[in-house]
Amino acid sequence: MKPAAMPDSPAMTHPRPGKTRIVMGVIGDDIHVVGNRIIQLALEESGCQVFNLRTRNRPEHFCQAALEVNAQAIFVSSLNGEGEHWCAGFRQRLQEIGMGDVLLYVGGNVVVGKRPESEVIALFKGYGFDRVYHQRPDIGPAIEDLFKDLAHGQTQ
Amino acid sequence: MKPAAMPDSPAMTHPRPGKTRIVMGVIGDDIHVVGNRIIQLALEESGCQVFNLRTRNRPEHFCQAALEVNAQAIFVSSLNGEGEHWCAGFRQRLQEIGMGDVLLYVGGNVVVGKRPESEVIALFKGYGFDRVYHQRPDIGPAIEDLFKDLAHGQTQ
Amino acid sequence: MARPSDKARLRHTDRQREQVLAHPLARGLCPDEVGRFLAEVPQRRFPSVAYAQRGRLPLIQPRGGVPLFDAQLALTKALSDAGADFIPLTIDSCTRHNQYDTAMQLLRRSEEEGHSYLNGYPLVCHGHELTRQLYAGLDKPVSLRHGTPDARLLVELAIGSGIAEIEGGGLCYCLPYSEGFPLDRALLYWQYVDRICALYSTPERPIHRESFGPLSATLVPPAMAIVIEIIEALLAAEQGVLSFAVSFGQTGSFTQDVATACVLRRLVREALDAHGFQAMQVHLVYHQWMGQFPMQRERAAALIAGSALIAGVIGADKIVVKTVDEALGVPSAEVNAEAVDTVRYVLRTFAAPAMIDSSSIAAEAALLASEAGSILEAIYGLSGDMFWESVYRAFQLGWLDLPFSPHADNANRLLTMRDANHSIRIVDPGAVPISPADAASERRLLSGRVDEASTTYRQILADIMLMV
Amino acid sequence: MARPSDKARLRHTDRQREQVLAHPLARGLCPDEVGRFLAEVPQRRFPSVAYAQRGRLPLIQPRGGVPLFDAQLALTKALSDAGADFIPLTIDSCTRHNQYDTAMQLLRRSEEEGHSYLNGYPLVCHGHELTRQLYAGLDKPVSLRHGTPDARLLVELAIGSGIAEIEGGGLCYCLPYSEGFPLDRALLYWQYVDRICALYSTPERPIHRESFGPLSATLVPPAMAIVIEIIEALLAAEQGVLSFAVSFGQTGSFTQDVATACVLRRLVREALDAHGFQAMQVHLVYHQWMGQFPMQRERAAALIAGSALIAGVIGADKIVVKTVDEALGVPSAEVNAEAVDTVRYVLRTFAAPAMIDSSSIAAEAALLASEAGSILEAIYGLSGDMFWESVYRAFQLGWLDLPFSPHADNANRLLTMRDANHSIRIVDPGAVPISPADAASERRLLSGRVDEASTTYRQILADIMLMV
Ligand code: B12
Ligand code: B12
Repeated sequence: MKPAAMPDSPAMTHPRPGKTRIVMGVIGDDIHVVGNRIIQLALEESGCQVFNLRTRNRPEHFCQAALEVNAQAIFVSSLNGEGEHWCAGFRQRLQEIGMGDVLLYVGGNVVVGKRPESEVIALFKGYGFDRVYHQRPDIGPAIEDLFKDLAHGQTQ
Repeated sequence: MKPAAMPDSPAMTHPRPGKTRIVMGVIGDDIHVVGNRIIQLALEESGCQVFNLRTRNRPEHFCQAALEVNAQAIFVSSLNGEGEHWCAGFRQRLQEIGMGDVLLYVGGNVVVGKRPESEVIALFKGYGFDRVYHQRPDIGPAIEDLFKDLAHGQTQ
Repeated sequence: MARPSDKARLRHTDRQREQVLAHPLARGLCPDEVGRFLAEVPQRRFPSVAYAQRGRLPLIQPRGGVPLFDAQLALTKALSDAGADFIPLTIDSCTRHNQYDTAMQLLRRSEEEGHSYLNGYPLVCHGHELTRQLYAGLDKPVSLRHGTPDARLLVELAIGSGIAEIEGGGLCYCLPYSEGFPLDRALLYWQYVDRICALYSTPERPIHRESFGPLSATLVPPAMAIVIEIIEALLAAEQGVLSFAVSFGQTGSFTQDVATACVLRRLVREALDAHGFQAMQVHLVYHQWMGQFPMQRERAAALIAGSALIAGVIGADKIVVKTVDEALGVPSAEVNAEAVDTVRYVLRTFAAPAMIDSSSIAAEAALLASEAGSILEAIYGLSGDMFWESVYRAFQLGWLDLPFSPHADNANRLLTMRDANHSIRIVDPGAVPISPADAASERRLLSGRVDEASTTYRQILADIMLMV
Repeated sequence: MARPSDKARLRHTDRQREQVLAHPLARGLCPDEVGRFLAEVPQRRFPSVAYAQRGRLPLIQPRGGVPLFDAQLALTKALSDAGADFIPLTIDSCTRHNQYDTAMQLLRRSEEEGHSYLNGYPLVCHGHELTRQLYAGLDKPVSLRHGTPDARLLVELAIGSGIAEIEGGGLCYCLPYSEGFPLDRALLYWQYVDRICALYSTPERPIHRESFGPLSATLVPPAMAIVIEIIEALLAAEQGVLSFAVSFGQTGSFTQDVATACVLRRLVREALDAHGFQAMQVHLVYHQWMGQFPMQRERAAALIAGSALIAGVIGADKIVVKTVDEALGVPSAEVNAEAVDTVRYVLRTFAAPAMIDSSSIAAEAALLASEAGSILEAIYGLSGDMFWESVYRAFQLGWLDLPFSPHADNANRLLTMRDANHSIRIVDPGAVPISPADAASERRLLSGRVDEASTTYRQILADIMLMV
C-alpha cells in the first residue's frame, strides 16, 4: 500500500506563483501509468505546474496533496474500472478540508465494462465531479475546458 | 443473345422415367455459373434428372424446357440482382402453356442490394414462386423441401 | 510462328469507328473534342501519374456503381473522402451485354420505384456529357470496371467522360463474363479498344489499361491466370498502349499469393521486353478475395483485413477492395467507404516487410513459372499470321481452359483442387500444355489432401467455400 | 559469477507454506488432497498435453474474468463453445494487490447492484472448492491470468481449483503491475510459486508456467522483453518447473514481430541448455496488440485479424486474443466469443507459410540477438551467490529498465521510439548494457524518422497510438 503521507517527489515541495497548480494521479488499485505520463507532459506543455501522485492512490492522497499545494484543479484518472467505487463522495471529502471549490475532473475508463454514457456522467457528477471524460483518448479538449473553467473564476 | 430454341445439351433430349425431372438455370443477363454447377451436381446426387439451361436465360427458356421435358420442378437462379425484373409474372407464363402446377423455386441474391427479407419473399411469392431462397448459400435445405413438396403430390 | 509484334497494330480504325459512334446513344461524341478535354483534366486523373507518385503503400480502389447519377455522385464523394486513391465506375450487367434498351427500362424503373433494378451505373444510357460531371474537380484517376465482351461503344463514352483507366480484355472479359460470345470476335473488338486507348494517349497522359486477372474467381490455377494476363499485356502493347496493369485474385493461399505476384511481375516484364515492348510500363494489381464471401460480418471484416496485409507483403501497386456486405449484395456507400478506411488502416499500421521469401514460396514460384512458360511457348509456336489468332487457336485446342467459365466453348477439362496449404493445384491439366514433370509435381503436392478421391459436390463446394 | 543452477532450488518450503496456507481465505486447503485431485482431472487439462496435440495452427486463448461465479461459468462455456483451446481466468485488480477485503466488499456490491465493481474474478474470495466447479467436465487447460507481485496464496488456490497454467513471474508481474512493490521480495515470492508448481507436477501432468512478455505493452524494445523472458524461464527451471512458455506482445511492426519470435525461441533454448535445463519444454506465446486499441469497431476487428495472421506466420504455439471492445472496457461474453471465432477463422483460412524470411527480418533478428546477448552476459557476469540476486542487482543498476513502468524504482533512462517500419528503436539505452555498435545501429535505423527531434507529448503519443 502507498504510504499515507505525501510522496516526496521533487516537484511537490513548493508551488510556483502564477502557474496553474494541478494535482493529478490514478485512483484505486490501478497501475495504468501511460495516460498519467502523457497527461503530465500535456499539462506542463500548456504551462501548468503539475503535482503527479502517479498510480495506486486513495481519495485522501488527492485531498492531502491539493491542500498542501493549494491546487486549483484535480485530475483523477481511473482506467481499470475501480473509479465507480473509489470516487464516491469525492467532493464531500474536499469540502471537509476546506477545498470544496477546487475544479474536479475525472477521466479514463471510469467504470467496469460498457455502460450508457449518460448514466456514467450522471454518476460521477453525483460524486461532485465538474467534468467527466469517459472513454475519451484525447486529453486536448479537457485542457481547453480547464482553462475555460479557470477563466470563469470558478476558483480563487 | 441465347438462341430462343432449347440448347441441344445431351441430357436434354429424353426424360428418364421415374426420376424427378427438374429444369434449372440462371435468369437475366446473369453469367454466374458456379452456383449453377453446384446445384446440378447436388440435384443429380439426390437422384434427380437435371435439365440445366446454364446462364443468361429469359423466362420463356425455362417455360419451353419445362414443357418439353414435362418438368416436375423449375429451379430459377438469380445472382446479379436482375431477378426482381425477369421473374415477374413467371407463374402466369407457366399457366399459359398448361404447366401451372409445376413446382417453382427461386434462389441466389435475387434482388439488388440489401432489402428486408420479408419484402423479398413476398415479392417473389407474388410472382408465383412456391419457395424463395434469398442469400442462402447452402443448397441442402432446398433439396429436402423439394422432396417434401413432391411427396405432398403438389404436382402430378 | 506468330509472335506478338506491332505489325499487328490496327492501321486505320476510322471506318469501324464511324460505325461504333453511329449508335444513337453515342450522341455524336467527337473524338477531337474528347482529346482536348483529356488534355485539360488534372494530370493526377491519369493512373500512370498516380502510380508514379505512390508512396510505400499499395493504392486503394473500391468497387461501386449505382443506377442514378445523383447516387453515383454521392458514392464517388464518399469513397474519395474515405481515402480511395482510385475512383471506380462499375457498370451494370445489362450494359455489359450491350442490352441498352433493357438498361434504359431498368434505369427508369429505378428512378420511379426508388430502389435499384440495375447492379451498376448504365453509362451508355447516361451518356458521356452527364457522366463527366461525376468527376468535375476530382484529381484522382477514375477506373471503368465492367465485364463486356464488346466494349467498343462503352469505352468510347467512358474515355469521353474523362475516365482514363479501362479494365478488361479479349480473354478476361469474354471467358468469365459470357455464356458464349465468340472469342475471336471479342479479341478483335478488344484490339479496337486497345487501339482507341493508344490513340487518345500522350506520353505524359496515357490512357491506362488493366487486365482482369481473377477471371472466374473460382479455383483458377495461377499459371493460367499468369498466362492470360501476359497475353493481354502483349495484345495491348501491339496496339501501342504504354501504361498497363496486370492483376490477379487472392488465391486463398498466402504462400501461393506471394509466389504468383513474384512470377507474374517477372514473366510479364520478360515477355514484353522479348517482343520489343520495353516502352510499356506495367503495374501489379491485387484483388481481395473474389470468391464466395462469409455471411458473418466479423469474418468478412477479418478476410478483408488479412488480404490487405498480403497486399502489403507482395508490395502490390494497387489493391481492389471488397466490403463486409459482399455475400449479401451491392453495398451501401457507408459500408463501401468503411471498407476503404479499414484497408487503408491495415496497410498503414501493418507496414509489411518487402520481398519476403521462404522455401515453400520459392518452390511454388518455380513451379508456376515453369507451367506459365510452357503454355506461353506452346502458343508462340502455333502457326498463323497474327498473335491474336494463335490465342484463339489455343482456346479452341483447350490449351487455354478456364475452370468455372460460363462460356459454351470452354474446354472444361482442366480440373483443380486445393492442397493442404489451400494452394490451387492442377488435378488434371486436360489439354493445357504444361510439362509432364510439372503435372506430376502438382499431383504430388496434392497427396496431402486426404479426401482427394471424393469429387462429390460437397468436396468441390468445400474448396469454393474456403473463406466462408 | 552467479549462473542459473538448480543449487538455487528451495529445499524446504514447508514453513513458508504453512504461513501462506494459514490465511483464513485459504480455507484449510490441503496440498495432498489437491495433488490427488490433479491426478484425476482429464489429461488435456494440462497445457503440455494440449501443446503436444496441437495441429498446424496456433492454439487460441481469450481473456475473461467477471466477479460472479454464475457469470464466470457462462463466460467459460461461451468461450469454449466459440473454439477457445485455453480457457482464461482473469483475476481482478484488488486481488492482484492482495486487497482481499476490498475485493470481498466489491464482490458483494456487484451481487447486490447487478453490475460489476470488479474487473475480474476474485478467486481468493470465492475459494478453490467453488472455483473447481467452473471447470467440471472441461477437457481444456485453464490459465490463470493476473498481475500479482505476491501471488503465493492466489496460486495455491488456483492450482487447488484445477488450474494447471500459471502466468506471471518476479519481473513481469512486478515492474509493469506495481507502483513500487520491492523487486527482491517479488523475485523470492515467485521462486516460491515456481517451486509449488514443480512440487505439484508429474512428468505427464506438469503444472505449466507462462511469463508475461508484453510487460508495459508500451514501446518496450524487444531485446529487453527477450532478456526478461529468458531470465524468468531460467528462474523457473532452477525451481524444477518442466513446462514453460515465453511470450511477447505484438510490437506494431510485422518485421520486428517475426524477428523477435525467431530470436526469443532460439536464445531461450540456448540459455536453458547452457545451464543444464535441457528437460524444460518451452513454447512461444504471442499476445495480440496490447497497447491502445482503436475505438472504431471495424479498425479494432482489422487489427485483431491482421495480428492473427502474424501469429500464423511466426508459428506461435498459442495466441492470446483481444476483442473489438478493448478500448471501451471489459467485453461481454458475446463480444469475447466473437473474437475467438474471428481469430480461429483467420488462422484457418490464411494458412501462413512457415519460416518466412527477408533481408529486413534477418537484419532485425541479428541486432536483437546481439543486444539480448550482451545484456544477459552482463547479468551472468555480476558477482553474487544466486542468479536471482544478480537479476535484482541488474534492476538497481538500470541494466533492466522498463519503458512506461509504474514502478518507483524503475530507472526510466531507456528511451525508445518507432522507426519508419514501426519497429521500436532504442533512442538512448540509458544504463542498459548493449554494445556501442548496437546502440549506433539503433540510432542509424531511426534516421528515417523526420520528426525525431521533437519529443513533445504529441510525438510520443503518436508512437503509442500507432494502432488507433
Ligand atoms: C496498456 C494497457 C495495460 C498495461 C498497462 C501498463 C502500465 N503499467 O501502464 C497492462 C498490460 C499492464 C495492463 C494491465 C491491466 N489492465 Co489494462 N489496458 C491497457 C490498454 C490496452 C491501453 C491503456 C493505455 O495505455 N492507453 C494509452 C494512454 C495514452 O491512454 P489512457 O490510459 O486511456 O489515458 C488517456 C485517456 O483515457 C484520458 N484520460 C485518462 N485519465 C484521465 C483523467 C482526466 C481528468 C482526463 C480529463 C482525461 C483522462 O487521457 C489520457 C491521455 O491520452 C487499455 C485498453 C485501451 N485503452 O485500449 C487496457 C485497460 C485500461 N485495462 C484494463 C484492465 C481491466 C486491466 C487489468 C486490471 C487486467 C484485467 N483484469 O484485465 C490490469 C491492471 C491491473 C491493475 N492493478 O490495475 C481494462 C479496463 C476495463 C474497464 N474499465 O472496464 C482496459 C480498458 C482493457 C479492457 N477493455 O478490458 N493494461
Ligand atoms: C464469384 C462471383 C463473381 C464471378 C462469377 C464467375 C462466374 N462466371 O460464375 C465474377 C467475378 C465474374 C462476377 C461478376 C459479376 N458479379 Co459477382 N459475385 C461473385 C461472388 C463473389 C460469389 C458467387 C459464387 O460463385 N458463390 C459460390 C456459389 C456456390 O454460390 P451461389 O452462386 O450463391 O449459389 C448458391 C446459393 O446462392 C444457392 N442458390 C443459387 N441459386 C439458387 C436457386 C435455387 C432455386 C435455390 C433453391 C438455391 C439457389 O445455392 C447455390 C449453391 O450453393 C458473389 C458474392 C458472394 N456470394 O460472396 C458476387 C455477386 C453475386 N456478384 C454480383 C455482381 C453485381 C456481379 C457483376 C454484375 C458485377 C457488378 N456489377 O458488380 C458481375 C456479373 C455480370 C453479369 N453479366 O451477370 C453481386 C450481386 C449483387 C446483388 N444481387 O445485389 C454479388 C452478390 C457481389 C456483391 N455483393 O455485389 N461475380
